[in-house]
Amino acid sequence: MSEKNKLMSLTDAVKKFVHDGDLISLGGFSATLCPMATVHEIIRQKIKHLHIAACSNGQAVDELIGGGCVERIEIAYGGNGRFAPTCLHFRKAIEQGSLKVEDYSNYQMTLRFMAGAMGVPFLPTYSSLGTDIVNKWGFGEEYRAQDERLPLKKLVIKDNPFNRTDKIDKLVLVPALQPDVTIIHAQKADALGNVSLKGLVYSDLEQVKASKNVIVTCEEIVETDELRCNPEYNQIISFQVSAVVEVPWGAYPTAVPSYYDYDPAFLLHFYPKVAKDSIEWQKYLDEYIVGVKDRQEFLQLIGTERLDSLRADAVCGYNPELKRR
Amino acid sequence: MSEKNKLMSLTDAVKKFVHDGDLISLGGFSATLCPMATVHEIIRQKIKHLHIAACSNGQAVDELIGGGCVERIEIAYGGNGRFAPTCLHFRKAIEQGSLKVEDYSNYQMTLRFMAGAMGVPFLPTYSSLGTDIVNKWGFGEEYRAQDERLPLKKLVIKDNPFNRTDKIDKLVLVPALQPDVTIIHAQKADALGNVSLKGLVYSDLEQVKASKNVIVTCEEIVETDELRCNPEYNQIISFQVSAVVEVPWGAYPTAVPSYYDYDPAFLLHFYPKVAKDSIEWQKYLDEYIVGVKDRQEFLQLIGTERLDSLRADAVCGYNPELKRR
Amino acid sequence: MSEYTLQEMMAIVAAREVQKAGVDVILCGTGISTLAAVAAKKITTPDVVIFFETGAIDVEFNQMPMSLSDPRVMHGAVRLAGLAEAFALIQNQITGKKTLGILGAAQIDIYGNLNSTVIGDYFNPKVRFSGSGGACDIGSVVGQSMAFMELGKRKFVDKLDYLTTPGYLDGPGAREKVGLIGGGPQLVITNKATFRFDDLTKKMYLDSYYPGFTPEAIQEEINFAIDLSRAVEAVPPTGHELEILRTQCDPERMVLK
Amino acid sequence: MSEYTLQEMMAIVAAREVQKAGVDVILCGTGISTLAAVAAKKITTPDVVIFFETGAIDVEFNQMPMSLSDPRVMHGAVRLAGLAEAFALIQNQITGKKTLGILGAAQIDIYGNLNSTVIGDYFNPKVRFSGSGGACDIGSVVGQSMAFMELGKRKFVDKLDYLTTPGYLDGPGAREKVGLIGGGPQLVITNKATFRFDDLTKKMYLDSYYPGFTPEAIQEEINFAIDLSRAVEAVPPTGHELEILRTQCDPERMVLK
Repeated sequence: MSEKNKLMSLTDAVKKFVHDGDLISLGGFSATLCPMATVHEIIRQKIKHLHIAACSNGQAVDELIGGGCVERIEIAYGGNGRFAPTCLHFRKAIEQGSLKVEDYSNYQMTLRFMAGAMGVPFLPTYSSLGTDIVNKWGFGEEYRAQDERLPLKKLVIKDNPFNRTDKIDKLVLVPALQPDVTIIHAQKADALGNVSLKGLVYSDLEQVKASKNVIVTCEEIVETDELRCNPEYNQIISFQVSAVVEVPWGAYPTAVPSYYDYDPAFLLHFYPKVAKDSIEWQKYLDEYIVGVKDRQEFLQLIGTERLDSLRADAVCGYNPELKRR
Repeated sequence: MSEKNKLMSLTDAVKKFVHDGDLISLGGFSATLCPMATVHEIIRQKIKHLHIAACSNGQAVDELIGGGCVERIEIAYGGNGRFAPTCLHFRKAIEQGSLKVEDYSNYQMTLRFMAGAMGVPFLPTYSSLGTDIVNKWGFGEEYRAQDERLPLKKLVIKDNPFNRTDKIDKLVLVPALQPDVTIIHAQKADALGNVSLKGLVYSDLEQVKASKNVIVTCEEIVETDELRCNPEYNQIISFQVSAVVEVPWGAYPTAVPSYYDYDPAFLLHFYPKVAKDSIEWQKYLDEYIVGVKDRQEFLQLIGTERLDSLRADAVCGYNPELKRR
Repeated sequence: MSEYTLQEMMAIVAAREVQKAGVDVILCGTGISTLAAVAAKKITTPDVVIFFETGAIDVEFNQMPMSLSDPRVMHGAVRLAGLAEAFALIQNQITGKKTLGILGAAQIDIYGNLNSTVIGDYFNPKVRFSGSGGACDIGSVVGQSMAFMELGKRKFVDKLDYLTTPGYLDGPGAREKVGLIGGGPQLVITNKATFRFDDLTKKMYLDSYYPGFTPEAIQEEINFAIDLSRAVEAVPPTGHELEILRTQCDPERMVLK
Repeated sequence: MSEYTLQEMMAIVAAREVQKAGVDVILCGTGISTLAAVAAKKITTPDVVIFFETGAIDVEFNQMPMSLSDPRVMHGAVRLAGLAEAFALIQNQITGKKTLGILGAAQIDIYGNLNSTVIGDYFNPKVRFSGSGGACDIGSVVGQSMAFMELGKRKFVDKLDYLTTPGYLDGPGAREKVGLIGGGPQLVITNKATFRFDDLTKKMYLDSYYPGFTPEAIQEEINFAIDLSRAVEAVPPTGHELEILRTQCDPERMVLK
């Protein structure tokens, strides 16, 4: 077996690569490809004071906040599509003042990861000129000055040095993010950390490339030779990845294109009920996350029948028969 | 048929979208995916004073220069791999002073197209600090000032405004390129301009997205529904493309992965001979380019047997039996 | 005349506007926004490309998506890109000018600026919403945009609690002055009326009111005074439009109520 | 002892250096550079990832490529990216530090700076070469690099006609002062000797000379004075190394002469 084998248990991966106070970036988008198994493991290991960076992650961010792991967040969208126009714990924590938030747009967060991935300190955009994203800083200058891990400025506005007209040409420079660890869930990976994602990839690739460490959970471990047959379908390379863990149903209750659909019963009916009530929420944490040993036990609580009902059609990649209301 | 059908003859596509003095960007890299059919058509139509922008295009750039179409060029690498460490007309034209050249690196040219594609006036990099790429400008400040189509500066060096250490942190900002027309050759496209490239794509996508107009020649026109089966294999979208032309063997003598290999007999033996001798070169132009009506007639001169010998193996995408010396 | 719901009216108004706008691409969100895009494609502008900021481009739906990342936007798309490419496509003015963005928000002001971030003080909010998502990006750079809003005094406000997405900011020349490159909003579609923006003042005016409503009743639901003088009664959906909307655009009735 | 060519010696020296460097990735060009990378993978460091600036990553060759864009680098690769991603991978110091770049040039100076652009005046050149390609990028940002050069007074020059690719510029601290982020060259491999750079002065010194050559003869082929005091005779290729090089790395003899 190669020295570069990165297979390990999820418990070990989180122990090794996620620490109190880390800057964590979460892959996936609203209710698809959220790295839920890893999120639950982080809650189970009682990791605290996390600094989260994400574009539009829904379910993963919300459970992590509800699990008491998050101190501050930089994000573009704390919602879950039509399942939750605003994520419930996200909303409650900000309204109560227990979560510090810095607002960017989706493109800006993507550019920040992209700058990190490219190894440059910033990238330029025209987005947000004249808005409160420029004017109001969730992390004030003083707060930033005191914390070396934050850029001194939320963003900077600069003139285009190539402008040869008398028209105004200003750009918003957004600062790079290089997270301590990025956590994603994928369809397939090999033991070395080569990863194949199918369907939309959101900003997962920029997040992975920007990060010091990367934990990949996946539906299936495959041989490297299988991946070599279709290099166009592989996006992440072994030397960008720190840990690989096979976790079937690892994104449940969110969707994994070609494997399973999201679970509307969970997202539309069960979750809002428990997330709105602190007693119910504590029960959920105790029973479904902290009270189980691992993902396998969690899935047993969900039940095979329920999981089976979500399996994706081989052609369209979701379950066209799914009851979605 | 859709209003958005972009199929036309190569003659019409070049007439409509390529004009004297245009800024043209050429897809492909050294001896692969060079848009040779379109290059020949440009020479045939005697289009002059072109301003070329490319990363590492080999054969296409060199024939275009040899054809007398090019006035100035911004480029990273004027070579053709082991076929021609330096392209012959490229070298001769610069040494004779008949071609103005501005040198960048491959990453810088890519970033310039990427900036154009992103719609921002520049992108930052650490590349070239302290080198003559920074210090020596092929297009001087005065020359630039006189031509509105050029950025006033080759590049600009700026401090990182997010730097919170006392370490020096300077970046090279390279100016965006938005070519009048980008010319690429692809494996497959549909009539609307959706394009599927297989194998490496170099900077073709950034070049396409940065451009006001795009001419795509391809080996095969396919139905849109075929492209919809594998969206991960499609890179260019209809609304980014101006003209689509089916031109089998359109990149010959350069390679098209999965279709045919490069032609070593042409590139290693025939071309250097004719390119080094001005009488031979004129004969080549007369006989193979200006003297033929279209691509079909050119291919007849090359001969079916020779073309057949280049056909790619279905699995590896090239011809493993090819005589390459 | 056919019976129709106000939601159906909104979708049809949007579909007609897409045709008028002459764009090649619709960049849309979920819910009524996706429904409007599909209605445009099925009814008024069959060649239009439906595009999501997640990177799904030229999507052909079999089922309505629950989010921008729903696998239902992936199957049958021509291209699956990522966010970086999706937003670059609209920031790039060559393609951005061919694109119409569809927006929505919690609050709108007279210049078409939108708030989808907070109610109350940003640093101590009464209600926290999801935040910009891609809305600020779209409003900043896209060639033109329209917004779906519910009418009401808490929605059409004098001053936004937070300016998430730029419309015309504080009036004529303001976008140019701060350096914004996109085209700004063209149309606001509500459940009772539509609004456009005056060429000179960039202020919202009543463009049309739906059958059964009056300009004066519309003004009652808006927290700032608007010009009612140009308003006409909107043309209700035709039977043909309704037929396609109901049977081909959302047969599962995921959005249509 | 086995018979071997100087070209074989160069490839083997490089393969050994890759192991010493402890890198995960080799970023290479064509010709001797690809051969060296393949030799490293087959002989010294089987886990190393071979990577081309065109974006072919973790390539497993069946045949030697004629250029960085040869379809032979695509088949069997783990990933096919583009130039933008390829260069970002090395500019990003998280992955850039894991990478060893292999370079080549027409001229080199005592600080390991390279010229692959012109001989003579840039604005009126005697000889024009291809230009940087990705060399300047690699030299600017990659964690460490090595260069293949032919020895000779026209190649090892006192002053470059054009500084295409940064080595240590004009000496200690110079890279930091201009803001370069990568690690600079570690080794120069020629047809007769290898050179390294002094930790303090950043000047090139003779590291080893191949059997059959002397330090003094090497100095004769260099246009500037170098430190010969640390030179040792290089260990020639073993029979095992040569066997693998000839039979597994380039059986078609596309590069090996």
